[in-house]
Amino acid sequence: TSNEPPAAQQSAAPSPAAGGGTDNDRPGREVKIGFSAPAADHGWIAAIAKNAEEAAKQYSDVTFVPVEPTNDINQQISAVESLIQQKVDVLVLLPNDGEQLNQVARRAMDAGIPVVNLDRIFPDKLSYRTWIGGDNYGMGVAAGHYIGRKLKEKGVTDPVILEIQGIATLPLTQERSKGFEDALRAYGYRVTARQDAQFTVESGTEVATNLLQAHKKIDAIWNHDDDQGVGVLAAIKEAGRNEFFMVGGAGSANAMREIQSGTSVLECTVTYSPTMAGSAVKLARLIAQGKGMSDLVEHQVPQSITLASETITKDNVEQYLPLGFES
Amino acid sequence: MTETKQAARQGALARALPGAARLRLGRVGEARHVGLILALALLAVVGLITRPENFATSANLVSILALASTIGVITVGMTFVIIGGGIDLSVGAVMALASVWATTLATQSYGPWVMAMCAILVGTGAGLINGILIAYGRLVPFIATLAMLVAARGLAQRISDRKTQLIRPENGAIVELSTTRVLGLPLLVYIFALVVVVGWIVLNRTTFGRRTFAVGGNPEAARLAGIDVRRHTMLLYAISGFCCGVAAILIMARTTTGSSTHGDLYELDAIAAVIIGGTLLTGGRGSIIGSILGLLIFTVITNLFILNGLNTSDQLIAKGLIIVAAVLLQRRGLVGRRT
Amino acid sequence: MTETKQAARQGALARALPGAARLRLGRVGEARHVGLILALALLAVVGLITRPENFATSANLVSILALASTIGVITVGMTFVIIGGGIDLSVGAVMALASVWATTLATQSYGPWVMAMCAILVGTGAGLINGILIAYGRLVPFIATLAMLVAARGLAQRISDRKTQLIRPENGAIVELSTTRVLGLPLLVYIFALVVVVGWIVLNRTTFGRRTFAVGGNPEAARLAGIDVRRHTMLLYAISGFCCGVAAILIMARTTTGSSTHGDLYELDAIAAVIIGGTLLTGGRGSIIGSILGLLIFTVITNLFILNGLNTSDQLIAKGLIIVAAVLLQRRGLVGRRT
Amino acid sequence: MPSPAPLLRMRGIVKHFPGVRALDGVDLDVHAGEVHCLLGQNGAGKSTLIKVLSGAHRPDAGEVLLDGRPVRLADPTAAMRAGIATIYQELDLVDGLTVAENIFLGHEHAAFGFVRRREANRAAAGLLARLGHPEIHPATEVGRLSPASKQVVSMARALSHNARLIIMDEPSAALAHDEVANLFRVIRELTAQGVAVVYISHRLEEIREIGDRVTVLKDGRTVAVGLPARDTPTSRIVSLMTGRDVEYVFPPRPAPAAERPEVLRVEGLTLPGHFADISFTVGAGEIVGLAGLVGSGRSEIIETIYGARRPSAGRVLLDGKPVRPGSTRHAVRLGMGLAPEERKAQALLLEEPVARNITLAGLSRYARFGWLDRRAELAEANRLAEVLDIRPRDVRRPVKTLSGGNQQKAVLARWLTERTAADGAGGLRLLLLDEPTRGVDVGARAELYAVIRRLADRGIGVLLVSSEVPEVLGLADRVLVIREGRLVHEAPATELDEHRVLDLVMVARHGTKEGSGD
Ligand SMILES: Nc1ncnc2c1ncn2[C@@H]1O[C@H](COP(=O)(O)OP(=O)(O)OP(=O)(O)O)[C@@H](O)[C@H]1O
Ligand SMILES: Nc1ncnc2c1ncn2[C@@H]1O[C@H](COP(=O)(O)OP(=O)(O)OP(=O)(O)O)[C@@H](O)[C@H]1O
Ligand SMILES: [Mg+2]
Ligand SMILES: [Mg+2]
Repeated sequence: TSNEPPAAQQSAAPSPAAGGGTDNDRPGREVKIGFSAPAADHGWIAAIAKNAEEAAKQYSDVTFVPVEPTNDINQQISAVESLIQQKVDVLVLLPNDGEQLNQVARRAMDAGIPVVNLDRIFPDKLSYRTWIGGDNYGMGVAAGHYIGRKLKEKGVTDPVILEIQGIATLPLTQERSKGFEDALRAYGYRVTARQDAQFTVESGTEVATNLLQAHKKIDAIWNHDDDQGVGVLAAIKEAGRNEFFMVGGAGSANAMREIQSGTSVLECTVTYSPTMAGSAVKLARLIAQGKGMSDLVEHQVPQSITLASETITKDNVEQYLPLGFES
Repeated sequence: MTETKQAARQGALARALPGAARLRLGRVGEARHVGLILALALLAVVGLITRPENFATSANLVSILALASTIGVITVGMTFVIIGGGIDLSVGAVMALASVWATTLATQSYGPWVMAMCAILVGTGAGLINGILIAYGRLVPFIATLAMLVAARGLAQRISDRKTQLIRPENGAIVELSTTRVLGLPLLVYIFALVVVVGWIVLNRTTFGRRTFAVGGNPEAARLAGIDVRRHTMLLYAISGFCCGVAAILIMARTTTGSSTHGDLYELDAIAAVIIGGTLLTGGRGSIIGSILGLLIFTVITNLFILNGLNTSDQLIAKGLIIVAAVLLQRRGLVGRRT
Repeated sequence: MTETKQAARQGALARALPGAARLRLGRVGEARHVGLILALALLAVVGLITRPENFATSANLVSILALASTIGVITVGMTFVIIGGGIDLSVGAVMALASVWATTLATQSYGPWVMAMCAILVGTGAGLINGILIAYGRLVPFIATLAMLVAARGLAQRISDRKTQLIRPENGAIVELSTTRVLGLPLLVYIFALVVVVGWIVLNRTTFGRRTFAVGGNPEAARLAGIDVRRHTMLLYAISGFCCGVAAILIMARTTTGSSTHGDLYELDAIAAVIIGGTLLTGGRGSIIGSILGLLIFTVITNLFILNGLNTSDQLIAKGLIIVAAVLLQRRGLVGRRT
Repeated sequence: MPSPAPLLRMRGIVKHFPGVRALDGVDLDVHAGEVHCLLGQNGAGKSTLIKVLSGAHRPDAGEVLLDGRPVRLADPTAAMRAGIATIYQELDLVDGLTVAENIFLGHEHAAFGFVRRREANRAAAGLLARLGHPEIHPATEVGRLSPASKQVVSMARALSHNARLIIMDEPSAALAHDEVANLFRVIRELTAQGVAVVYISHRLEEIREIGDRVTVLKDGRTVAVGLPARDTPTSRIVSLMTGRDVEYVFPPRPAPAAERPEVLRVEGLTLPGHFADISFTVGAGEIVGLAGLVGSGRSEIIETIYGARRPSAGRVLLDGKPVRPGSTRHAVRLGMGLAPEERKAQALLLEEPVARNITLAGLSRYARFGWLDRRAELAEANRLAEVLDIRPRDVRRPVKTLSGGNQQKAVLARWLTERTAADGAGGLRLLLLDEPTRGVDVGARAELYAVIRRLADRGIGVLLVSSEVPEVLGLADRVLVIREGRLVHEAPATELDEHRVLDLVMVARHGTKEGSGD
């Protein structure tokens, strides 16, 4: 696609496509990049942390200062406070909750430390210099379109469509569901039942096991997250069901291999790539060194960058497999 | 006080039944479990009314049992520990660690039997460490097993590099525990049943079980009666660890993976099931049947919610109310005021 | 046995000190806290060695105190409940519920004072329900408060529609508790200190406090002495709920939000702090100072990890080991074998 | 005798427990200024009756009149308000609180809810001094006190209410001879002020010494009201209590065997702070008594022999084999048994049935490869309940529903289980008894003595600690006198009498006062 993601590998290693070969990759002023993200108890988040760290390692002029990842807001606030105290040059923040961390991000900006806001957005534009993240709404739309189109083609009239969300209290989950709903509406369909899991394999198994009992005939399932998808697939296999097809989310290597096999109910996944963390670190470095993005005309890094959510099916999976993260 | 009252009520109940019925009721039907069985029956009625076409199907009942089996196995070990006067917060984490260890590439290269052995060894080993810290290091069980929880999760993350580890196709025998059925039930349900039966026998029919009640009820008296309280305590945690190892095999079978995220908050569910089942948190009293009934109540509640398509928030509120109602129904006053 | 031994050892220690030193050591320095203080000192030394330029800065110390204050307030209430022979698993969820309730649009329209009152009322109310269920409904504390945990989280999600609720600018007075500093310390640290001091006075200098020890240590004796054990028990949970309400105000100040996700797993941290601090999980013995020291140990550990940028897995492993080491250091045998 | 209108009058009190009619229409009259003794066998209902009186139990029927007016004693507070204070049979103190806090628990010295500690400590010190125990410090944590001191605190607590009626449920069970004298002095002071005392004890000689009138309970019924304490013959009281004639005698001693094989040898046993350099032996079939004051270290000595404490020096040999220090399991395997001092804290599983309490120490005897033969277990428990007359006879009841004396019997029964050489372990060789008859009634005592003697006759060695000197002298073959943790005298029981023993242990007390020590 035209939107060829920047990294050639699972990590966000610098590659020619991402402005490699330009002056930007050459060592510049020494910068200290602070990094804080939720605890890596999940494949996607783990990939985020890893991509960030690997991107930082590419540059001799970057000192990478990650702080304790935590799922407790109170502690993440303290962690960011400690980074401010350590006077890092720039911060990359993936907050547990954008609204709750807004205040402390703002404090960093006020202290003259630019904040690169990763993924979960701060409500206050004064709290970040640049936002880079995935398109949650778009992800839901992509999944909705895939399911809607396919069921329309089959001529199904009143389909049973299930949705397995991730953690329900996260805004990103709600956006995904909204996009999904809106896209399905275009086909005259709606979600029959919706349950949330915890982004873990086990919770996926548990919720899917019960859902499969609740619906004896299913037409399609959208599962928000490929990590928990492993568990969902296990439950489906255990129940011996295959009358439906399933769409995944995020784009893990596992999911792509399933799609590639052609025998799985998982036919498709919509991406939400953790490579954004590598990009965020690169942007942070550029910002701290006062550089712009060399492919763009502007001298400064843009204020906001939204990744596109792509639809991976059997037809294009070869191309995406190298980008899939190991969940 | 309250216990005596309850005893009176139970006594009255027992007398009211004709002799034969009393006999036939047997263990499971003991007065102390009647409330739990009632609560379960009530939930079943709700299921039958709200989802007649889904609830009482054999597929759904199998699902419930399969869902219950992982925590169920852990609950058996937890019952031993709690009756023995302790507590084990590390169960979920130890299960995760065992599942991860058993699914590393290195372990997987030796085939399914070695993987299963590995899970059990890791679980038992972690339990043994808990036991040694508590019995010989004199750590409070709450703290020692909390430390184990934290450390085991960390280690599981290290080993798995925070990735979900898939079971390779050549080791599919493990996964078959969940997919192969005998007489309509997946193999893992039989494993669960086996653990329950063996646990029940050990607790109620052996000297070890009897001593467990003594160690939990009055450790000083047990010591002065010539029981090696420390060794016994250590073994109780080893049993709990062993159960976590078995549970790890089951979760591997169900999810086809090993992962450091498995078993999150299992400790709370398992402890809650044990206590709802009538085991005293202070030790010395309890029953495995009660624990399993308690656990089934939890599992059926979740099943009902999802069958009825409740959203999580409402599920949580309803769950809180049902727990209170179930316990009130079961035993106003059985266990007295204190934990 | 072991307790008596420990008592003897403490006695010996006390006698070994010259009179004046003993006096000056006072409560905080009581022999039973010496181990905790040592552990804390050791952690400080580690901090000074590994991060000399960051650890002992006033900004960092303020940060530690600010981080500790939310759970700290909860820990005070938890200490009362545990000394009184109970346990409160619902603290984190009740705090979340109070924060959500206090930040709804409706509540926010009445200004910061009403918001604060609302948080405290909701917290105390939830605590009172716990207390009534336990004292008069005779539910086991573990189960009653677990049910409250589940239900309060669900209710908080319902009220907030699972969204994070921002404090509106006109109610910024609440946020100022965290941003305004007096003598270098944010106001919320003073609130924390106030709760600790009041809690200490109530526990150690009032009849209510002393009776709490009796209710937890020997409820039957307390009843025979004419204490209304049930009412007392109920009040203990109300205190805990009140503390959750105060903690909700603090977390609102720190995060500028009310959210159903606040306070996740605070119950484990609070209980762990209380127990590391030397309070018996079975009730009847304990101290607020100990709990706070226990909490500070946890907070400092986290702080050290943050400063040293350890990765999560290693942090968890290290944390597990440090907990064990700290407790071994503090009191080989103080609390005896049982929880 | 005394004034016409009694201070307290109880009429037709009935109280049921599940499966037991503990009180079945009991009457009791108590006059101001008298010591009214309540007698009855273990389980007769004495404790239950006084719990009704103190508001701890609500009666199913019957009425209570104070000063002729009916009162409802719905809870302990109501009883206290009515001027009734109680010393319960089971210690009802809070270990985590100080002596003063325990004494004033529920009626603290306080202003606006704040405790006035200094005032409370002063008042507590006064009460303790009055009880003859100024050495108990009001600020000490009660958990650190010995059982005897706790008993004193309980008494101080009862005194602190300034009650008109004080109930004492076996207050002397945990006290030694000289302390009982102290207690009596206080009781006399109280009665002189017009306070009435209800006194329960199984020691008939005490009744004779302190009592004015006696009410006897049997199986929850009053069988005799207001007998004069001094003039009623003991035999009559005993036969009222038991319904038969029991001779309060010790079993005959066999002629001292010239050559007894040695069962126990203790050499230079030392536990710093408790006792030092203790050496003695116990022969097969011999009963050896340890006499001494409370606090002289006797309990510690036998606990150390048993492996429950680790000595700093010395060794213990059983049948010539060294006993592993600090391992009760090893001691039991070699054939030792211990009936400890505090039955509730150290011996009983209160929630468990009597049968399981009895068989706890010898479980493997009813098991093969760890598998229990529950029928054999139950049969043995039933047999022992029969032998010791444990009531009610149903061994499946939780032990906590038994009366105090019957609980004590269950503790003893544990070590009387049949052991044969076939056990492999070699059977019981040495029985250590710490206050074995505490709270046991007269009739049962005689049986118990007989049982102990029969054990000895089978070649088992017995080491007996008792604060009742007559018991030591009557039952033991040989007596060892312990004073301040040292063995100071050893003699055949026949060569000693009560005065001589008291002198020997008292010397110690004077000795310390003069600072001479040993
Ligand atoms: N809580 C209870 N539950 C059931 N039965 C009880 C309870 N308390 C006492 N009993 C029974 O009531 C009867 C009377 O007991 P009580 O304690 O009054 O005897 P007692 O005369 O004080 O005996 P002792 O001299 O041994 O102390 C006994 O049979 C006892 O087993
Ligand atoms: N850990 C301790 N701390 C303080 N004092 C103790 C401790 N252990 C025992 N004592 C005291 O030491 C003394 C010895 O008690 P011990 O039980 O040995 O006496 P005894 O001779 O066996 O008397 P009894 O007739 O009660 O059995 C008691 O007065 C007790 O208060
Ligand atoms: Mg009695
Ligand atoms: Mg003693």
